[in-house]
Order: sequence, then structure tokens, then C-alpha cells
Amino acid sequence: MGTRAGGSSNGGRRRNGGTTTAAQPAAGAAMRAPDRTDTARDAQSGLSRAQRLELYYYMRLTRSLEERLVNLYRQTKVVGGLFRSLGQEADAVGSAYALDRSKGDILSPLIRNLGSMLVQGARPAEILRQYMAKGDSPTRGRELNIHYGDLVRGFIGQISHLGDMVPVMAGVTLSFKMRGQDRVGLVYVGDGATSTGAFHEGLNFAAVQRCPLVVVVENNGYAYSTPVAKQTAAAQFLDKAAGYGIAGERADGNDVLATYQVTKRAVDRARAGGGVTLIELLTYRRKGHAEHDNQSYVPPGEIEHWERENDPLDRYSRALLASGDVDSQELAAIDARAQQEIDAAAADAEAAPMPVGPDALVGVYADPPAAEMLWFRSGVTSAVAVHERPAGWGTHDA
Amino acid sequence: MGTRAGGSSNGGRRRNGGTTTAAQPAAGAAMRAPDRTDTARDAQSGLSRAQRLELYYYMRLTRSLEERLVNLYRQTKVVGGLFRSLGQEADAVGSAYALDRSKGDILSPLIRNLGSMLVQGARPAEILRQYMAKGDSPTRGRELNIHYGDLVRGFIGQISHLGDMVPVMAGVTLSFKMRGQDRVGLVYVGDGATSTGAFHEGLNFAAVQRCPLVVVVENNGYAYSTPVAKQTAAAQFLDKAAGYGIAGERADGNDVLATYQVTKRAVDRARAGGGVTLIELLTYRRKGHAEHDNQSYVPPGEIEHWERENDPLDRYSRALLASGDVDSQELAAIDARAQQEIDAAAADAEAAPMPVGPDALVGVYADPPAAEMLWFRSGVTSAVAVHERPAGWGTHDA
Amino acid sequence: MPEVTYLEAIRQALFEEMERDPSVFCLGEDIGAYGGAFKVTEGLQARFGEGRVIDTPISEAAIVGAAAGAAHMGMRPVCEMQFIDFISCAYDMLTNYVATARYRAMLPCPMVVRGPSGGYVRGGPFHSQNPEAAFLHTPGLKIVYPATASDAKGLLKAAIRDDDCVLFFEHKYLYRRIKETLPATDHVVPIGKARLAREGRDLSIITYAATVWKALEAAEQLEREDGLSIEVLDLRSLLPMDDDAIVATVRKTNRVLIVHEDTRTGGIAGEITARINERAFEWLDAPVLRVTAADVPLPYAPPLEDFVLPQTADIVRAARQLARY
Amino acid sequence: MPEVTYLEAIRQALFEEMERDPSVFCLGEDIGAYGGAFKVTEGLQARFGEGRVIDTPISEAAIVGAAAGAAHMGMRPVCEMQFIDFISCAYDMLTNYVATARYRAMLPCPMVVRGPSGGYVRGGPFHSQNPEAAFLHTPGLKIVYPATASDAKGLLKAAIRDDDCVLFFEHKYLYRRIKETLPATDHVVPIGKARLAREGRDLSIITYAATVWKALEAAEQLEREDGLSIEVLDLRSLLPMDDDAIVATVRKTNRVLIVHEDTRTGGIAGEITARINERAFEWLDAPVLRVTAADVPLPYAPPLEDFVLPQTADIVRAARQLARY
Ligand SMILES: Cc1ncc(C[n+]2csc(CCOP(=O)(O)OP(=O)(O)O)c2C)c(N)n1
Ligand SMILES: Cc1ncc(C[n+]2csc(CCOP(=O)(O)OP(=O)(O)O)c2C)c(N)n1
Ligand SMILES: [Mg+2]
Ligand SMILES: [Mg+2]
Repeated sequence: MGTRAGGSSNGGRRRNGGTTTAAQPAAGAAMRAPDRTDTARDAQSGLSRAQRLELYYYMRLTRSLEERLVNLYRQTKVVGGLFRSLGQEADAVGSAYALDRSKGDILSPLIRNLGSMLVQGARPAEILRQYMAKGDSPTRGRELNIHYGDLVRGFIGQISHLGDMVPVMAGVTLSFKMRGQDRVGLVYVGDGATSTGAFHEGLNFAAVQRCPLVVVVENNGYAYSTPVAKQTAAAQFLDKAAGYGIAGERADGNDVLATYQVTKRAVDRARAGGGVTLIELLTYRRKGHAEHDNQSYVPPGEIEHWERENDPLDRYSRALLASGDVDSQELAAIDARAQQEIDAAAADAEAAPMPVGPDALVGVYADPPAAEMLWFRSGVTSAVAVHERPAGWGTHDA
Repeated sequence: MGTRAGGSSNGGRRRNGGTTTAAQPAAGAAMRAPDRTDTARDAQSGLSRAQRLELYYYMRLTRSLEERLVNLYRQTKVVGGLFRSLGQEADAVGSAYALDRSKGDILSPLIRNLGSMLVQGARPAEILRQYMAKGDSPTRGRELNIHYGDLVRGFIGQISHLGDMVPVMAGVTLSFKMRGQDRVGLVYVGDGATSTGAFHEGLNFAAVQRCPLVVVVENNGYAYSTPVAKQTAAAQFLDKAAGYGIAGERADGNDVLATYQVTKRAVDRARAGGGVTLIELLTYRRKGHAEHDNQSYVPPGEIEHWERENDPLDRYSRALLASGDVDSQELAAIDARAQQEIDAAAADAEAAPMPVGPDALVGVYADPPAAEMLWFRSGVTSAVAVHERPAGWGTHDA
Repeated sequence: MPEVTYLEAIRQALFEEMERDPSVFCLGEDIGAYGGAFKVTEGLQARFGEGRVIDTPISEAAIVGAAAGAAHMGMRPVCEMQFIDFISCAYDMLTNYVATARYRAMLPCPMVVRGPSGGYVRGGPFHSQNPEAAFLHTPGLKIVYPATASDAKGLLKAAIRDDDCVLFFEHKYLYRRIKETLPATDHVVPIGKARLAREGRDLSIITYAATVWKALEAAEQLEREDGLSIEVLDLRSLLPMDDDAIVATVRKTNRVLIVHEDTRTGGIAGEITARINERAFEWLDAPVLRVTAADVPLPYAPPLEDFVLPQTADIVRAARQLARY
Repeated sequence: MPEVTYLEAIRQALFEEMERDPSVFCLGEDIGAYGGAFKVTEGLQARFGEGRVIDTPISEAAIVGAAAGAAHMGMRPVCEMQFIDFISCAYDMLTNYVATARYRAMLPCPMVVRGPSGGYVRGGPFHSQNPEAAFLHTPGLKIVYPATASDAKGLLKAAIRDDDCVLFFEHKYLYRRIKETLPATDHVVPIGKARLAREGRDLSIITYAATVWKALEAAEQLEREDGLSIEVLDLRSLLPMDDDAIVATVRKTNRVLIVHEDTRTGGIAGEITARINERAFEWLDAPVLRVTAADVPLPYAPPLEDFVLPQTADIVRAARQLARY
């Protein structure tokens, strides 16, 4: 259960590296406090004080950014649905933190893994622009929410079809192996996504090829409205590992350090040529599948219980304070800094322009570079007459 | 490993029942020898002497029928490829024998499960007609080899796409559960087919629904040319059971009684509401994937080893003779009877007519009953001019 | 009788067929207590129990495959794809197993696969698809795609009673946007018959699903502004297709505009054009033209989606050109 | 230069591209030591090792998905489907993940999916399919389907070098039945260009893959017996399609017969007919007609298969009717 000390050091990790720019202040820069014992390692996790604060920063940034998205959603500034990871921030942040960006590790996030993308260098302004479908968003308005990627920073945009990223990441990591690169891949799947054929085929393929891949099953209790007991008859997802002949571990996904450690072990194993690890992280989805979902299917008190007893941010700030080398002012300063970054990003994103119609035709193929203009559209840039926008036109229901 | 005595009796089984007719003598009728101790139960399997001889009969019938098919294939009377189960007769026959046809149990065979179909009542003449694509074959010449079924006798025709029969059998057995029927289903998959998404989705679905389904993984060492080690990294297929939260057992598939017993336990479990069992049967494919395959990928001596040490028919006849209540003349009589049946069936099948072209248009839908005649074909019954048959036209390569 | 929405009409059909025939049951993701992503199956589980309204794991191939197995045994399953976009995961099972079952193995396979389809709702590339063209060349399947509440109900009832597999595409843009008073009696619309949505003399628009409404809007505008009399044929059934109705409208107006929401290349308009060529070439006074989506994955941002999908203004523009031809 | 078969031409293309570019690798079922079900990849593993010629588990979705992942990272994978019929198991992965990668995520996805396709070989319903129509309406994919050894080699090389995903369908009936002397130089045939297989004045047959040969046979017979001069256009590339070549032949002969082996309804002939309508309607002296398979799953028995698939005699019969129109 991830409580034993990880034998590995985190020496190779350089977080605030060359990818940040003056215009985009380095995430986590606020945590550099040279007058403190920044390099003192935590006995269990092997993480320095600065790194442990960085984990806190990413968790806070995830939560605050999603809260801002809720506001924007209520103001109908978000075009599609809004998907929260409330209560799951530790699992996404802790696991992604075990990758080494300096080595070119690659991660494939799912809809609840905003935190992991932030760790890999995604920026709040990008996320906000994506949700608002802006023309200068990473996908130029073509794809929804956090469905985007950047191979340079090391994350790959998911598609909606659950499970499909597992074969894709099998191939990404197969290429690492073929080229003798010292790189590792990590792919997330939900409890629900484990039921898909693609999950099975991809995991089996990676296992046989001994790809340097970590597969994180985020067991958050539900797939949309479906509880885990209707998704699988297995006692735990961990039990699937043996069926693929791969290593398996299970950890408390709401404990960011435990999550980090278990993933770090798997990453180290992968990098050392030990093949695939399946990690089951136990967590809980406190919000509905998306913002519209009223969670009527959840037994009374369950959400409140998790909120009260097992909020990953509460738990982690308590632990940090209890460790004695962090004080509450420092945490408050991180909170404020995250908030400022989001404020700036939101102003920026709101001001950004929407794409224009003909942009839609560009880039389906490398060659030809643009699709043909429709014959009835030649010379027309706005397709829709004003009266065509019916009442109720807007976000889709699910 | 299937060596403990099955606690269950086989009382409900009525093999030579009402489904046979005067024109089609009951399979196994030869084994009724009332002056012998027919009802004495074997201590381990719980099978009577007559039943144990019936198992022998089906194994022999399988082998001899396939041998006849090889002759016909060499005479180019088989239209497509020929797929052998040489060395696997025990696994197909023993497992299918655990079903109860009188209860309406249903089985989904694969290409190496000719034996299981014979147990369920398929007749040599049907098989031969299928392979020869005759117009009065069970599929009227539409489908290949043993790809056919009969819901009345309790077997369902496979399609080529591996794994697809698992979801289908999940649905068949789901209907048993929904209607409160006392029926069980059995589906075979090869070691190779376990890699498919359909296998995974279907097995998981059946496991969650606790369908009365037995899934037999026939581990015969190869999928076409691919050895098991390239198909899965798991130590054994049995290890997959826990990942689906279902019962699992493994047995020697070349021991017909062990195969019967392990399957019988699973069938009893399913019938008692205990849900899905995954059974791994260990066997060996002594012939190539199909007749054209020269098995160049098999290590030298491997096939000979299995032939010499572990032929299921040799093993079983030795065991029967050693049991003391069967003599070699009886076995020879069964061999002869199987041969006679095949001779009669072959004469019959060879004389049967091919279908005629326009038959092809009938029966895609219940309504409309036939597809439209092509405009350029109206009034034409033979599509091909004689000169269109190029040299080499014939069976496809794989 | 009160007016009911397209969505409510679908729910009524499910209720009534489940009441009528105990072999009808539903399976899909989140269709039970939750009532489905769009609440189409709301109340069904409360009425018919967990045994007949089954929440499944996320596995479209298993949903379709299990439905086929149950259908062989005499059940009449109705599968929900949470979004029709996920039917692609069951493509093998539908085209190879289900579609061929009767022909290759004399196995009856009466089942329905239904789900929310289509765009105009900012769903992006994976929640807006129109999969009809992917299945059109698979003999053994039937495809319907209703545009009205009445047809949604009547065709779903016909689909459930059909002895073969029917793909029932529901346009999610229409779910709550159109309303209608439905016939009181057991309302069944035969599969394979088109519906004349508007009579006209000068030009025919052949279409189906959401674009039926855009075509009707365009027809009104063209009548008002250009004095053109436009006929609108709503195909409703795509497989089988109502050739007689197509030929009749071509003979009448001699000018055909085909409108669909799917991408242009490989969309169903091609098949319709071929049939018109074969059956009514002499009656054509102008080429058969197409108004369709552009050949790109459907993007998410409103200006992009609006630009890619066919709009009323496009139909008007195209019809004017064709009328002048 | 010795003559090489269609199959050997494909193998040469694989060899040469793997020699030329270390990022090219092959993956599929039984393609390694065994050399593939049809021996297309024979000798490849011996030359390039297990690392570049990978035997995979039986999992087409994983093969295609893994290829996509590797392609993102700069590799150029070539996937073999043991029979192209199994591409249906990767339908979701191809249409949703691969085809959209560049557009939705700016992810390059240079890869090839190839495999033995088509009928006339007694393969029955699951070893004879022609899947082109299933992918035609997916922007982001390219589709080629060569009819000659030279095109097989040249198009496969172009496909491997293409920066997007190319579906490369090989007609298994042609594998060992046709031979040709190939150009000695690095022979690349551009994707998107048709080939005029025979020049003629009276009527155009537009076709691709195995039926090119049937069309040529029919053309000879029609010339001999009826004095008709038949043009045969071999499309080679189905997506993108060579509109210019199509329009040119229509303008020249004014009569078009489209021939394909796929089922009639929803086959590619529909799209071609629509394009001809849009671009060359005025040049048509007769309706565009289709000779195709009947709308049934392809049966196994020789008399049935022969009846369902288009034959030379059918083309002759249809061309005569069209010429008389
Ligand atoms: C193949 C497929 N089928 C259905 C869906 C619709 N869908 C989107 S999210 C979701 C639930 C996912 O649950 P889980 O995998 O547990 O992830 P979570 O949302 O809990 O993180 C479903 C059914 C989909 N995206 N893909
Ligand atoms: C989905 C799919 N992919 C590929 C094939 C081609 N194929 C037919 S049999 C076979 C090998 C099957 O091996 P296994 O499942 O072990 O069965 P066995 O032949 O050993 O009984 C393959 C790859 C197929 N039928 N279906
Ligand atoms: Mg979940
Ligand atoms: Mg095998």
C-alpha cells in the first residue's frame, strides 16, 4: 500500500527547467525559499522540502483552476461540459510527479487528470482557452476541455473513446524501447475504462513487449453513474495485473506522497527495463461526471464523508504542517500565488478571440494542407444567418 | 488440476435421446452392451462405463472424420482450408460432454472443436457437406468448414473474428438468467483469442452479470505461428480469472476424464447460480493452423514428443483397457462403427449438389426475404463464363 | 393529447414496447437509475426492474454482442450507445457478427442499437457523429434516422418489432427542441418508407434527421423571397431506402438537392445520387447537387462547427443556384 | 529485370523502405519468422530483426493504436492485418484516434495499415471483404487499392513516406496471379492519381483493384465482338480521389460504367456518381451505371460467390446496354 520507503532518489528531476519563460513565470517558483531546509529529504518519499511544497502548489492550482472554471461555466463562458477532479487532485499530481520531464517522459491524461497536466507544464491560460474554445487555444478551438497535448512538454491529448489511449501509449513506449531511449510513459484509465477492449488489448500488448509503461487505474468509485461493483466482479483492479503477467501495486490515491512513491517505483521499474506496472489508486469522485450531473445515484452522506474525512488537500496541508518544516503562511502564500496566476490567465483567456469559420478547413492532412471549400460557401466566411440560432442552442446535455 | 473426484453425479444426462432418428442412427448406440456393467461409475469422473465408451467414440469419430477430410482435401473436394484438431480431441469432447443437452445447454465451438459439436449432435454428413460447400449443407454453402450451428441441438456457429463469441455467449446465458431457465452455456477461446478486446469485454460483462457461462481457454501452445509467450506475459491463462472476479481452474486437456470433470464442476457451478468459470485446458496443436501451414516455426521434436507421449486417444484407450472393464475388441468395434458412419456420410456428401447462384440472394433479412436481382443479371443464372476461371483459381492461401 | 418532445416520444416507445412484450429489454451504460446521459430511459428501471433495464460496464462490443446472443434466444434487446460515436467500438460486432447472423447461420437477431447522434450542439469531434454512412454498405442491417417526434416513436416501435437488427439514430439536437401531438393508438411507422415533409413543384430537397428542419426553413424562405416551390423529402429510413419516393419526387420537380449533416465524401448523398441516376436520369434537368458538412472532423468552437455543418443559409444559396441551372 | 508478382512487389517495397529509413518498422500477427499468412513479409525479420518486424498478440486495435503512438514519436509503422476483414476490430482506433490526430491535436501520425483484401478466392464472408467504403467518409485517412504490381510497389512506398495514415488494401486474388517487370529506380507512385489502364472513345469504365482486370477483359471482348472502344480508368487512390481524371474520361466518352467488387448499396460507386454529377453532368449522354456485388454477405460456395461478385460477363452485358442507351 505504498507505505514502504522508496529506495530511489529523485536526483534526476529538474522541475523548473528551461521550458518556462519570462512571460510565463515558472510554476512553483514561489516555493523557492533558499533560507529554509529545501533540500532536506522526507524519509518516506525521498522528496525535498521544495518538492513537497511543489506538490502542494500543483494540487492547489488544480483545485483553484477548476473552481474558476465553475464560475466561468455558470457565466456560460465555457462552451461544453465541465469535468471536475475535486477530491482527486492528489492522485493526478502525485503520480505525474514521479515522471522525469528532463528525460522526456510522456503522460496521457484523462478528463480527471488536469493536475497531471499542470505538473507536466500545462498552463492555466491554455486550459481556460480550451474550455472557452478560443482560436488561440492549444487545439485552436477544435477539441474540448483538457483534450490537448504537447509532445515537447510530454503529454498527449486524449480522445473521448475510453481505453484508446492505452494502445497508443503502448506504442509511444514501444518506440522508446526500440530506440534505446531512457524514457517512460504513464497512462491513466478510470475504473470504468478498464472494461473496454482497448484497455485490454493495449495493456496486453505492452506487457508482452515489456514496454516502459505505467498504467494507473484511478478507482474513484464511479464511472458516470455506475458504481465499481457493476463495472467489474473483481475484488480489486490490482487483481488484473497477474492476468497480464505484470507488476501491480495499490495505493491511497488521496495521499499525494503515497501516490508519488508507488508511481515512482513503477517508473523506476519501467526505466530499468522491468516492463509494465499496473497501479490501482483509490480515490473518490466528489463531483458528478460533469457539472450537469446531480449525482442522484450516490448514497446519502457518501460525498460528505469523503469531503470531511478524506480531502487530499486538507490531508496534505495538515501533514505538511505536522512535519514541522512548513508553516501555514507559506501555504497561504502558495494559495495566493496560484490564485494570481489563474486571475491573470482568466483575463487573458476571456480576451482571446474565437476562431473564424474557415480555420476549420485547415490541417486535416499534411498534404493537402486544407480541405476544399464547399461549393455553396465560396466567398462566405460566416455560415450562419443570425436567425438560425434557436433558443436553447448551446452546450450539449452530457 | 482436475484430479479430485467431482462430487456431482451425471444423473440428468440423457445422451442418446429423442433427437436422433431412424435415418440417423444414434451416435454411441454401439456402446450399449447391456450384458456389461454399463452403469458402474468411474470413481473419479462419476461416469458410467457406457458414458466412458461414448467419450471414446466421440474422440475417435473426431479423429477419423478429420482424417477423411484430409483425403478429400487432397482430392481438392474441400473448397476452402482444412483445420485439424489432431491431438486436441480430448479437450473438445471432454468439456462438451459436461453439458446437458436435455436441459438445453448451449455451446459455442471454435475451429478446433469439431469434437464438441459431435457431442452436441452434429453429424459427419453435415460437416462433410459444409467443407464441400454443398447446397444442402447446414449453411447452404454460405459459410466455411465447421462454422455452423443449430439452436435445437445446442451449438452456435462461430464467425472468424476471434473473441466475438464471448460477448455473444454472455448474451445467450444472460437470457437464461433473465428467464429463470436451468441452462448453461460454454464458449471456447484459443490462447490467441484471449488477446482480443471482445474476449475481455464479453468475459467482464458475463462476470458482472453472473451469467451461467463456462469459458474454456484452450491453450494449445500456438496461435497460428505465434507461441503463447508472444501472446501473453502471464504465467498461465488461469491467472486471468481473478482479474474478472470469477472462478478459475486448470486441467490437462489431453486427459478426457480430467477435462470432463473440471468442466462438469464449472457447469454445475454455473447452473447453481455461481456465475462464470474460466478453465484453462492444456493441450497441443500437432497440425499447423490449417493444412497449408508447414509448421516451420515449431522447434524440432516438439510435435513428435506430443505424438509419442501425449496423444489423447492413445492415453484414453490405454486407460480404458487398464480399468479392466473394457476390452480392445470393444474399442475396435467403436473404431469400425465410426469409420462406417463416415464412409456413409462421405458418399452422401459427395453426391450432394452444389447450390445454384440465385440462392445467394435469399435470406439476408426476414423482410425483405431476398435481395434484389442485379440489373445486369436479370434472367441470368450462371454469372461466370467458362473462360473466366483462371488457372490457380481455388482455395485461398490461408 | 399533450405535445411530447422527440425525446419523450422515444421514451414512450420503449415503455409501450416493454409493456407489450416481455422479451423486450434495455441494456447500456448508465441507463438504469440514472436514466441515461440524456435521460431517455428515465423511469424505465423503476417500472421494469434491474433485470430488464441493465446498466452495463463500458464495453460497446459486449453490449452489442450480448444483445445478439440474447436475441438468438428469443429476446428483443434494445442497446443504448451513450453517444452514438461509441458505436464505432462495436463496429466489428455489428457488421460481422450481427449483420450476417441470419444469412450465414439462420440465426434470428432481432435487436435495436440506438443512441444520441449528430451535431449542432458544440459536442466536438467525438460527441457529434453521424455514423449512418459507415453502416450503409453492410447488408443485414437496417438504419433509420427520424426527424420528428411522431416518426421517432413510430419507427422505434417498428424497429423493436423488426426481426432483424435496426440501427436507430436519434438526433440529439432534436431531443428537446421539437414537440408534437402523437397519435393515440399504437403508432408504428413502417421501416423503408420516406415522408413527404413538404410538397413543392420546382425543386426537391432530399434529406433526413436534423437537416429536415433546416430544409423546411430554407423552403419557406425560398418561397417567400424567390417564389420557389420546394419539395422536402424526409427519408426517415436509410436502409432500406425508399426508391419509389425518391423517383417520384425527381419526376415531379426534375431538380434535386441532397442535404445531409455527415461529411461530404462518402456520405449517403452519393448512394442517393447513384440511385437517381439509375432510376430517373431522364427526368433530371440539372445535376444532383449536395449540401453537406465539409470533409473535416467536426470541431468544437461554435464558429468552426457552424462553418463546417450545413446551415439553412447554405441550403438557400445552393437551391437558388440549382433552380437557376 | 525479372518479372515480379504483385505480392513480391509489395515485399520489395517493404524491404526497400526499411533499408532506406530506420524509422520504418512492421507489426502484425505472424509476420515474423512465419512471414505472414500470405508470406508477404517473408524474409523481413531475418533481415531486420525481431525489433523491427514484430509478431503481435491477436489484437488489431492494439496493433493500430500502438502504431499511432509510435508514429507520434517519429516512427513510420506498417501494420499488417492478417486479413483485411479484421480491420473492423480497429475501426474505432482508426476513425476516431488516428484519423483525427493531426487535426485535433497537431499530432503527426504517419503510418500504413495494409492487408489482403477482396474476394474471388472462396474465402467466405470473413476472408473476402472490401473495406474501402467503411473508411471513405473519414477525413484524415487516405485509401489506396492498387491493381498492378508496379502500382502496388510504388503506392506502398508513397504510403510509407506519406505524413498521414494510409490504408493500403492489397487484393489477394492478384497476389500471385499477375506479374510485371518493375522500373529499376526508386519507384514511387503518387497518392491521388488515377491510371488510364486502357484508352477508348465510346464508354468509360471506372474501377479499381481486381475488377480492373475484369474490365480490361471485358473491353477486349467488346472491341472484338462489338467494335466498341472502351476506356478503363483504374482509380488506384480512393481517398483522395482523382477528380480530374474522372472528369476527363467522362468528357471524352460521355458514358460511364462504374465497376466495383464491394456490395452495391453504400459502395464507392455512389461517391463517384455524385462527383460526376457535380463536375461533368453536361457531358453525360447516359446515366452513370454500376456493376457491383449484390447486397449480401459474400458466400463461400463457388456458384454462390460467382453469382454475387461482378464478373467479366456482367461488365460486357452492362456495357452493351449502356452503349446502346
Ligand atoms: C468507449 C466509450 N464508451 C462510453 C463513453 C462515455 N463515457 C464518458 S466518461 C464515462 C465514464 C468514465 O468512467 P471512468 O472510466 O471510471 O472515469 P471517471 O470519469 O470516473 O474518471 C463514460 C461512460 C466513452 N467516453 N467511451
Ligand atoms: C480478430 C481476428 N484477428 C485475426 C484472425 C486470424 N486468425 C485466425 S486463427 C488465428 C490464430 C488463433 O489462435 P488461437 O486463438 O490460439 O486458436 P487455435 O487456432 O490455436 O485453436 C488467427 C490469428 C482472426 N480470425 N480474428
Ligand atoms: Mg471512475
Ligand atoms: Mg492456440
